[in-house]
Amino acid sequence: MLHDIFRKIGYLIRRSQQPGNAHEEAPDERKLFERLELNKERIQSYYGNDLVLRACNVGSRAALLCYIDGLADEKFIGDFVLVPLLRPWLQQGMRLSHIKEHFLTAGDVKETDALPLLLGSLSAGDCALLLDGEAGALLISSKGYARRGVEDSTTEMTARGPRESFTENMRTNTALLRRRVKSPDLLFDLCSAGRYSKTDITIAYIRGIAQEETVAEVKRRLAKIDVDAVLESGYVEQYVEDAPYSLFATVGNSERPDAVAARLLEGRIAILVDGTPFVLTVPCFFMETFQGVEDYYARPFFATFLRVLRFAAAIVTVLLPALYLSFTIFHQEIIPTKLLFSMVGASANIPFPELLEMLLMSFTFEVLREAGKRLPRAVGQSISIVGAIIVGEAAVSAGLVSAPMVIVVSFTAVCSFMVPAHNDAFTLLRFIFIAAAGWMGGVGVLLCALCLLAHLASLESFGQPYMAPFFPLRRGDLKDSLVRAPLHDMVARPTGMTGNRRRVGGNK
Amino acid sequence: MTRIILVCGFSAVLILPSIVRLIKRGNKKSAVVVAMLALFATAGMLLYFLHVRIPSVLSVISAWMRRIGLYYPN
Amino acid sequence: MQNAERKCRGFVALLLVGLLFLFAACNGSRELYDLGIVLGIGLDRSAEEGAVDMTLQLASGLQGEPGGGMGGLQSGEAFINYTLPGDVSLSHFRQFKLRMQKEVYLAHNELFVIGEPLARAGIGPYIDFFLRDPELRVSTNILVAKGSAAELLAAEAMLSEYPTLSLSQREDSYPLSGATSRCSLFDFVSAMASECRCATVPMAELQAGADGEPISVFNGLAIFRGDTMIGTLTQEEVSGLLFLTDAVRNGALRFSVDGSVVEVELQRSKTKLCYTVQEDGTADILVTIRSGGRIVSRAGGAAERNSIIRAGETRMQEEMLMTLRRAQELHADIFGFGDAIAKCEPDWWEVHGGNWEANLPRLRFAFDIVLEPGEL
Amino acid sequence: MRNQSFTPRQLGVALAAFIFAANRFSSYYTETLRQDAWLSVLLGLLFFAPIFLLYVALAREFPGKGLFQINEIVFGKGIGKGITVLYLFFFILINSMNQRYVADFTVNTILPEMALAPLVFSMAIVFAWVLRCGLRATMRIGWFVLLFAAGALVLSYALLAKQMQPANFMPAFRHAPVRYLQSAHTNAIISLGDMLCFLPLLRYMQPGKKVLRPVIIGILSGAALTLLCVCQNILVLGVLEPYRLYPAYDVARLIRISDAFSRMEFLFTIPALLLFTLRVLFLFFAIVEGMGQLFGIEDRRPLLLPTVGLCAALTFLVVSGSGELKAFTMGVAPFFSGFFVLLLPLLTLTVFLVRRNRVQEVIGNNAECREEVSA
Repeated sequence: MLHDIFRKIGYLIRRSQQPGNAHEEAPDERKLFERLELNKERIQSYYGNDLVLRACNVGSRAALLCYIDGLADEKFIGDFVLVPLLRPWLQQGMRLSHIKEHFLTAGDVKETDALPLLLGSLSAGDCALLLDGEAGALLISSKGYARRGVEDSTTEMTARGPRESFTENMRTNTALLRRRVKSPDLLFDLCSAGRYSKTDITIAYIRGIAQEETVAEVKRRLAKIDVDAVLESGYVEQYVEDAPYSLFATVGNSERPDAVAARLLEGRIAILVDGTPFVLTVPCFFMETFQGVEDYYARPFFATFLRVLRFAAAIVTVLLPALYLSFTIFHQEIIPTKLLFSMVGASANIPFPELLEMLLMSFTFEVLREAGKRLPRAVGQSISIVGAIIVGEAAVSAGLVSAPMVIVVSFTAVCSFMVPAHNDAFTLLRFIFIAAAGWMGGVGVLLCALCLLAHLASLESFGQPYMAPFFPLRRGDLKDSLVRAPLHDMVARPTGMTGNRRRVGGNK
Repeated sequence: MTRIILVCGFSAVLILPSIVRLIKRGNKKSAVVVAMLALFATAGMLLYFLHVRIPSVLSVISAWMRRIGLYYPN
Repeated sequence: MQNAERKCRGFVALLLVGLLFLFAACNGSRELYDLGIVLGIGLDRSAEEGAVDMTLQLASGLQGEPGGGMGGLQSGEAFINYTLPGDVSLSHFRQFKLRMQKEVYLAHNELFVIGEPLARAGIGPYIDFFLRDPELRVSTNILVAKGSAAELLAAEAMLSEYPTLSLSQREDSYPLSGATSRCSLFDFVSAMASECRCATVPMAELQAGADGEPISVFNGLAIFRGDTMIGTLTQEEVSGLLFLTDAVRNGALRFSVDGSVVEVELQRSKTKLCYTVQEDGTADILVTIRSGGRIVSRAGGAAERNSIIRAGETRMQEEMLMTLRRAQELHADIFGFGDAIAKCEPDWWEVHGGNWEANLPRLRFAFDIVLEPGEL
Repeated sequence: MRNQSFTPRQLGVALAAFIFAANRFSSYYTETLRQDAWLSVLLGLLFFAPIFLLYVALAREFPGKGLFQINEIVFGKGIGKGITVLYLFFFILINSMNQRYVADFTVNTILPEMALAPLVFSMAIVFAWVLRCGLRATMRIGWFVLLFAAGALVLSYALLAKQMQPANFMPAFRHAPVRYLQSAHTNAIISLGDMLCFLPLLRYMQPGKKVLRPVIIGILSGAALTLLCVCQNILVLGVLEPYRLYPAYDVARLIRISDAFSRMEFLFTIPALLLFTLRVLFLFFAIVEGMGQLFGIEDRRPLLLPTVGLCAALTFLVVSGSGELKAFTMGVAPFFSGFFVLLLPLLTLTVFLVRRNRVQEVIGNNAECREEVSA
């Protein structure tokens, strides 16, 4: 008992010593005043030269209309707020509630007497109307800042399927989702994060499909985020994920409304962060990377072929350099005799050992790729491909690198483009496997692969095994993993994601 | 001498941090157990690296089992 | 943050330990250009008493010119034969390393060539070394050279840069055409481990080629009892062995009938042996052969279809009897009859199997040969 | 620990992998019978049946409890911990023998110029990492490792079809009866009996309706795969089989797809090595469980590295060479392991049946600790 008391006192002392937020005021000063002048001074102490204060008279009472220039739609304010208010025949002594019900023609109007709410609305692009002699304000939705239109997706391009991708505006994104899932059970719960950025975050899920415990867990983890600012969904991803020290992201993301809608319908939960087109989806599985959106629009056989191709490309991009290295410096007996002759001839005058040569070439290709990514699209692509060929060719002719090495490293780089989502993890893994192969050849690669398998099998994403349906083996879900069964065979949602698994026919 | 330094250094780098952390957390029993196991492991490795002439574990067990007649003749 | 610091410290420690091991190179890795790739090993009796001249055929023409894309053959000879006397031990191989900066790499060795004199003296210890070496493979072919193994390895190989690869590939493919039988180190050691079986190893010799240069030609088989060569089979006697060991798939059969010389190419030949043992220690072996065939040539005369078939079956029987007689002369069970009987009649074998070589001449053979040639 | 639970089906798969790994490389459990080696696998199963029933009885009497907890319940704290020390000694010893076997195999065949110490250290670090990932992760990847190894075995059957001689099984049943007994005894106690290390882990098994069925299927499929492997050695190597230290490796060296791909043994050895590593890992989980139970430590993560280090040190000291390991396994091990695999569990069950009432009270008192354990 005493211990708890001491602890509480200590907490209060520490809190009082904290510098705290410059704008944080004692609880009783968060209310608006009755006198318009005092309110005006208080509001002017915030923001800066983009704060617009329009004094006017409503009837006989002095009024103040304030908004942020560039965030609010001035034409809307003029037509739907000022015009109804500035009428000579308005009665005397009108109250805010009266104005709200009878005069304002704007859609979303709220009344409040709390200063933080007023400031939050102004920051979001609304405008506020204050009357002299009344300790309150009307918050009128008048957002009108410049926003990017719905364009093609740049990171998840498909040959077939909708072109739309999410935008930076959260409301547009929720609308895009709502147009795909028109069921009223698609719920959007709003919360915010970031002491300064006050970023709006929407948690989207379908009631009756998503599990309540998972939704509660998502909300609990979002509530725990206590940082200055959340500027992109990447921040949220790293704060809510299960294994922050793992190479693999256990939170999915997508820029495509149809992909997110499909995941919502499987029982996942989407996290829309205002200011970024990348929507997070949890729980996330390792297999999601290989499940392209297009697979469900194409016929099953070709879709299966594409999936197997992506899987093979992933294995090649991680293991090929390591296996090539282990075969050339440890297990030369595996190489066919004639090929061995040409490889020995090719590496006869190379000054570096194979391991160093492999590390140099891999590093060079990564530099070229990263450079290509940072440049405008047209230039970027030519840099990475042409650069690779030129550098490779020059290195071979200068006798620095053997030709087989360039072939292996460039083919590996091309394969890594097949699975962009895991590209960062696969790149780091490639270097780890190269070191293991340099250390103990095939046995090193085997032991490294065992560590990777055990790590992947131990990962969880919001209570779901990250490597499902492989580890643990869920045979029912295998039909949408390495193979994509025809749609009419896929009658059940993934195991463990939802209690309501039936996807086709009578829904519970 | 270098082998002794290598083995003891290796054990220290890998195991000492966890012992210190256990003690800090007040988990003294675990710290003692970890230290004891680490000691046995380091001692075993030193016996091997210094090529100390001791009979292997299985040869001791074999000799003892053969003395009491519990074995299959090859 | 304290958790992250600890993890970073741990990761850096692991990285340093890894780099330490990685470049300490105490793990047995070898660069490609350090490899002296051995393609064939020849053993000859050395002038020095008790020593053996070991010849290694190394792939040598692999000096890729600077910046040359995929290397391979450059100008000059594709291989080098290197002969050194020794006792076929690890130290013997190390002698080669002292003379060339490359490391002797045996994993791609395709052929063991044993000189006849050494084969007749016994090659047990060398075979034992070949079995124990982790790089050498039991699927490598064995060949006996009529004369010197070194010369055979040096002979020009038609249409191949490497004599060893040519000899090895010929030894692989000939059994199917009935020219000779194949013997790998595995077969040789299996015969040595068997109580009564004798191994048969193909023999090759040097003959003058079209341009006068010596070329290697397969000719006959060497018979080994245990690790010692005790005799040979001529090229004619080889096809009898192949028939009796069911190793012929499409060999050639040449015979004359009613004044015409007929040549038949056998197709899908299948041999079955059936053993009947007797109380007096002898055994009857029924040889059943079913073979298809295609008449390749008919010179002169107008022999009838049936008489051609009868003559063909008789010719096959004669070839088998010729080989059986030779084997019985040498008391060498090159067909595996003893092993087969030991497996299906173990009780009889325990009684009578003791002196199998002496029992060999008392075996009685019956033949049931059906030749079904296709179009005539 | 949080990440330790597994399902009965995963246990069945783990048992199959565990048994199959024991014979995947060598066949000196079966070397005594040469061409009848396949028979020792079947006799081994027969010989092992009563031991298995003993384990089932123990598991049934103490649902949700591990072997080391059972010891303390049946014998009391003091003697229980003493018996746990005996089991720990046994598990540490066979773990070191298995590690030494893998290391010797790797050094003798795949990496001839690799020193033993760096190899054992590298494997020790990998074992520590996988142990840290938890028993649940290892159980989850069990089916993949088993399928990988079984697939490689079936593929090697297809590729070696031409080199297989059915006559190599003859002459059959020509050995002295004591040889059949020895082989069955060896096979039952060592390749099957080592599954005793799963008994301590039963406390983490999720209670399910069907437990016995997947376990029996797992054991039978492990034995079936072992039978396939032993038959392949006989069919291909024939008379040479008894003379080779690693017959399965020599069989893989004879695989020849074409002239270009005639040295593929390394690719066929990788699945077998992965399988054997899994076997060593399950032994490690039992050891760490025993250490935790012995010293009363619930969070076992700090114990991982020193335990792995201790087993690595013992790996150097347990034998002086692979020849001695083979001689011990064929001659003495059936009796030595028999004491731990058969006699100690039998003693535990007997004492329990004798003192059944006294022990029921102990179980009643500890009922609340059972909820805490399974939470």
